[in-house]
Amino acid sequence: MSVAIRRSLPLVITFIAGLLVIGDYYLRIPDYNKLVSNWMSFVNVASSFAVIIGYVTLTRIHARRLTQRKAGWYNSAALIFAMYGLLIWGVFLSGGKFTADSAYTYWFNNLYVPLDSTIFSMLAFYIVSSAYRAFRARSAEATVLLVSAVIVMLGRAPVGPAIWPDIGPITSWIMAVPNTAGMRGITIGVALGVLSMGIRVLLGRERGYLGPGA
Amino acid sequence: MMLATLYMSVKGIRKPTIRKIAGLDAIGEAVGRATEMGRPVHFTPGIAGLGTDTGPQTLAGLSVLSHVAELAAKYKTTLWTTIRIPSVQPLAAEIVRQAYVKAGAPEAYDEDKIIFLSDTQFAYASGVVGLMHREKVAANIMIGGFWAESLLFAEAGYLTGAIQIAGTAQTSQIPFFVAACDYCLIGEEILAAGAYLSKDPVQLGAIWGTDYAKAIAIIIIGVGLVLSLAGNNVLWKLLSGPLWT
Amino acid sequence: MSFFDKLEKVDPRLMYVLLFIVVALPLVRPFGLPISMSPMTVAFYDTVEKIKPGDVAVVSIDYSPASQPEQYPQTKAVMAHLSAKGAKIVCLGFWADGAPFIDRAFKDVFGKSKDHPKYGTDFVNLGWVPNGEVGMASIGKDIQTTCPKDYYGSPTAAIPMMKDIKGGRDFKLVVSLASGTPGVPEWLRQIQAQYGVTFLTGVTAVSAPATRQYFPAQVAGVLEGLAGAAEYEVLLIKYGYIGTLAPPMDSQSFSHLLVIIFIVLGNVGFVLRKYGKAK
Amino acid sequence: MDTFELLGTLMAAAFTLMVYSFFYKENKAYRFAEHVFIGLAVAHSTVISSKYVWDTALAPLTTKGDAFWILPILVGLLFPFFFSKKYFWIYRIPVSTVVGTGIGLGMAGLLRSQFIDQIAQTIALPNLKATWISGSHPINMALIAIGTVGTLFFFIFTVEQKGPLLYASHVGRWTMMIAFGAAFGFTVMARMSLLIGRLQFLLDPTGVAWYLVPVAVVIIAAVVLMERGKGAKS
Repeated sequence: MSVAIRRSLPLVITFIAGLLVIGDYYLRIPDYNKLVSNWMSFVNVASSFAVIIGYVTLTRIHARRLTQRKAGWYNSAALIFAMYGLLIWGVFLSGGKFTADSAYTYWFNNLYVPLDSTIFSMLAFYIVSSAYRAFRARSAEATVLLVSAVIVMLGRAPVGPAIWPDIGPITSWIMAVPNTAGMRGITIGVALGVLSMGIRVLLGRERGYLGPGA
Repeated sequence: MMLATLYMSVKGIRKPTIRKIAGLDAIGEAVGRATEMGRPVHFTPGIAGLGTDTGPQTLAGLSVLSHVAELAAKYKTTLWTTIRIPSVQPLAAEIVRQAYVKAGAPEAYDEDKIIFLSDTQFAYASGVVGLMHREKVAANIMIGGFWAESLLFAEAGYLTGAIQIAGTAQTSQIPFFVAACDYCLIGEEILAAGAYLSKDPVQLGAIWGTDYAKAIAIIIIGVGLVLSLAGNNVLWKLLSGPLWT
Repeated sequence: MSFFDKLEKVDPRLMYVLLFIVVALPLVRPFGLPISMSPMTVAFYDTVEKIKPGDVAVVSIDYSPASQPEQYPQTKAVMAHLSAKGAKIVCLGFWADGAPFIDRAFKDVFGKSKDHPKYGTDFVNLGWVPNGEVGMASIGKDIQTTCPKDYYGSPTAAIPMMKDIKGGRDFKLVVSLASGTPGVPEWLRQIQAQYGVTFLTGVTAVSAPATRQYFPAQVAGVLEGLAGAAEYEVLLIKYGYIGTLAPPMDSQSFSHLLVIIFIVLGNVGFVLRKYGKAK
Repeated sequence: MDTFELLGTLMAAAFTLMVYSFFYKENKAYRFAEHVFIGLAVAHSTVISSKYVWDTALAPLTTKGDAFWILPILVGLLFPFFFSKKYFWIYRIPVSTVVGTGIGLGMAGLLRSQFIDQIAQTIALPNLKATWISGSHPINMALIAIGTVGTLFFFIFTVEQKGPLLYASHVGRWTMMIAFGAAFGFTVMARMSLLIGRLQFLLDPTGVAWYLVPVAVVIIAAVVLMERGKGAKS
């Protein structure tokens, strides 16, 4: 295929796909809506294949570490074992039940769930040390941030109202008024920014998502 | 209207200028200090996928990366770039390579310093934390879409004593960047920063266009507030009713 | 090193140990501080109260195991409440690693999942739907094609309660237990705005401030983190729902106090050092 | 609890403690747990994606002969061209399909939910009977509108901020700082909840997980002592 087609084909696909769904969002034409519905099912299935990239990338990195016996190669071995073990179990040995298989659920509940939630919960420790070491009343603005944070922390846990009953309503007011105003301004701004980015992507003015050399 | 401003900017009919963005000027200072200390710089464009509505943040991060890489090449400082989204990796590598070529130091470019760690959020996060500790980074620049890992990064950067410049449009994470980093770009400032650095007419035109849209929002809210306080909700009805059928 | 310098340089490991103790103690020996009520939780409860028997409620699990401590209690409570109101519950999820929680919640709330006699008539588990926002738009348009089989592999079209549920127009209520992207904004765009469905959400506390701006017109009520779940449990007592969150809320209180104390300590050191330098 | 379940709980507890050992310092146990986690995470998303592709496309294709579904499968199978230098452009076909649809849909919805609906909420009629903590109290309505406008002014980039514009953007900055404070407070709350969740599991007196807590303490203490010994020798 010629270079020109190679370059423009993805841009044309993006443009058509984008217009197709934008039109569908605002127009009520049964046949057209049905077509877009099928198109979305099509995209849902196609997008599911994107996981292959992560799989192959990780396999390549860790197989290399393993074969070259780099430092920590046994971790790579564990990673590959976990990755292929769970995959083979879920896809081939679960008898078509996939994630609903009881043995699969066992590994999911006893390995994946504790690991994910424990790694996430480390943030609790970090937030304590960061609050202590980095959270400073450097300026008037930072002080406002600090005071507002302390009020909210007290107001949303049982201990706050136990000390001072009014702190609950004050927290509710902060959430309902300044918080809403600030977040709303940000949201409107971000929405416009994304909208403008979307226009550029659809027009082919922004091609980063297509990879290098697009 | 956005199309019109974009068109005018691209065709060079009017070149919009971007106001000063404080955090950006600090990048030179941060890279410079890392050079003096002989320690590396770490950059991450965040963890947002390109095909999502948070993708623009990653692209803004990549614009900043180009600037950072150029400075690093000029000062001959090691630059580590960590990636969470597999498809961003080749993109970032190309940007860094070009920046090194532009700075006249293509031989200093090292592909292995732009690393894909994992596409799982926390696995990526712990990879970055590990790298920052191991390499003792002296400047940590984070521009892009960040979620819960923001605090981990900021804390790790703090522990290694790095100058930290951060920016994200994820509202729930901005407070940590404000609280823990030396300079923070708030929300959309990162998108403007991308345009400011690249001087790309397309991006500049886009910022210009959104400014007009914001002005319209401001006017509608102003008029609408006066009306609604006077007990008239005609504008509200217009916005929430007949526009959508 | 002066005393004030030291005050700013406490070993983080000491803080970690303190935090561990402060959180663990109330779990072992609860204090039982009374749980207050926030307007968001009340709004959430009132909205679910308006559900009539037979209304279709979609419950979406849009979180990963990481935020399970906050959101799994929300999930259980909202399912119990919906089933007490006689709603037809359609459960699905847009986060790959959250989907297995649906089965677990069915087992915890109803005793059994797919072997339950009411499975398929009162509640159904459609499992994971890919592609985030596009997937949400898809279920709004045609839920049967988007989810041709349920989580356990039975054809969706053969499930009794799914006969009358074709898409967004048939939903009465959507409850998204959300902790990120895709989450609340995506649901608002593709389902709430498109089909005028009442939308409720239980969020991780991190997302609570950014969700607040959608109240009341777009989001009818919010459960904000563990506190929201605990308050909701209190409101559900009249349905005989037995909550488990009183001791964790004690831990929550004391951990907040600890954070505040550390902020104050750090700043005292900071201010005194600054003041000292100025002298 | 049968033996199988018991072992599962002990395994979960062991991995939990391996991760927490990071707080002493980065170590082999933590790295091992982390690698296992990365592997499992990728595997899980692949398994659940396989189920979706099987149910939605492959099953109708093979059992009912529904030929439509061969198309998305073929397009999806173009993703691996990501790894080919020569045929990288083919990888762009599935990417542009997914991105175009995603961005288009997002744009269409953003305009409504995050722009117009947000403005509409700001200028809705106030509720004169609302309490002072409610966002629909008239004074609060006015404050929200002013704060929102100020924040929008802060995000205007193509005009240099001076004069009245500077004041307006200051209003925005201050509003945002209060909002960020609230966000900080809520995030602390969320993170604490996560830790509480893990400790509830670890310290559950009816379970077996807590057996491992003293074991971990002993191991870490032993490591600390050993390293002290090393330090004295050198």
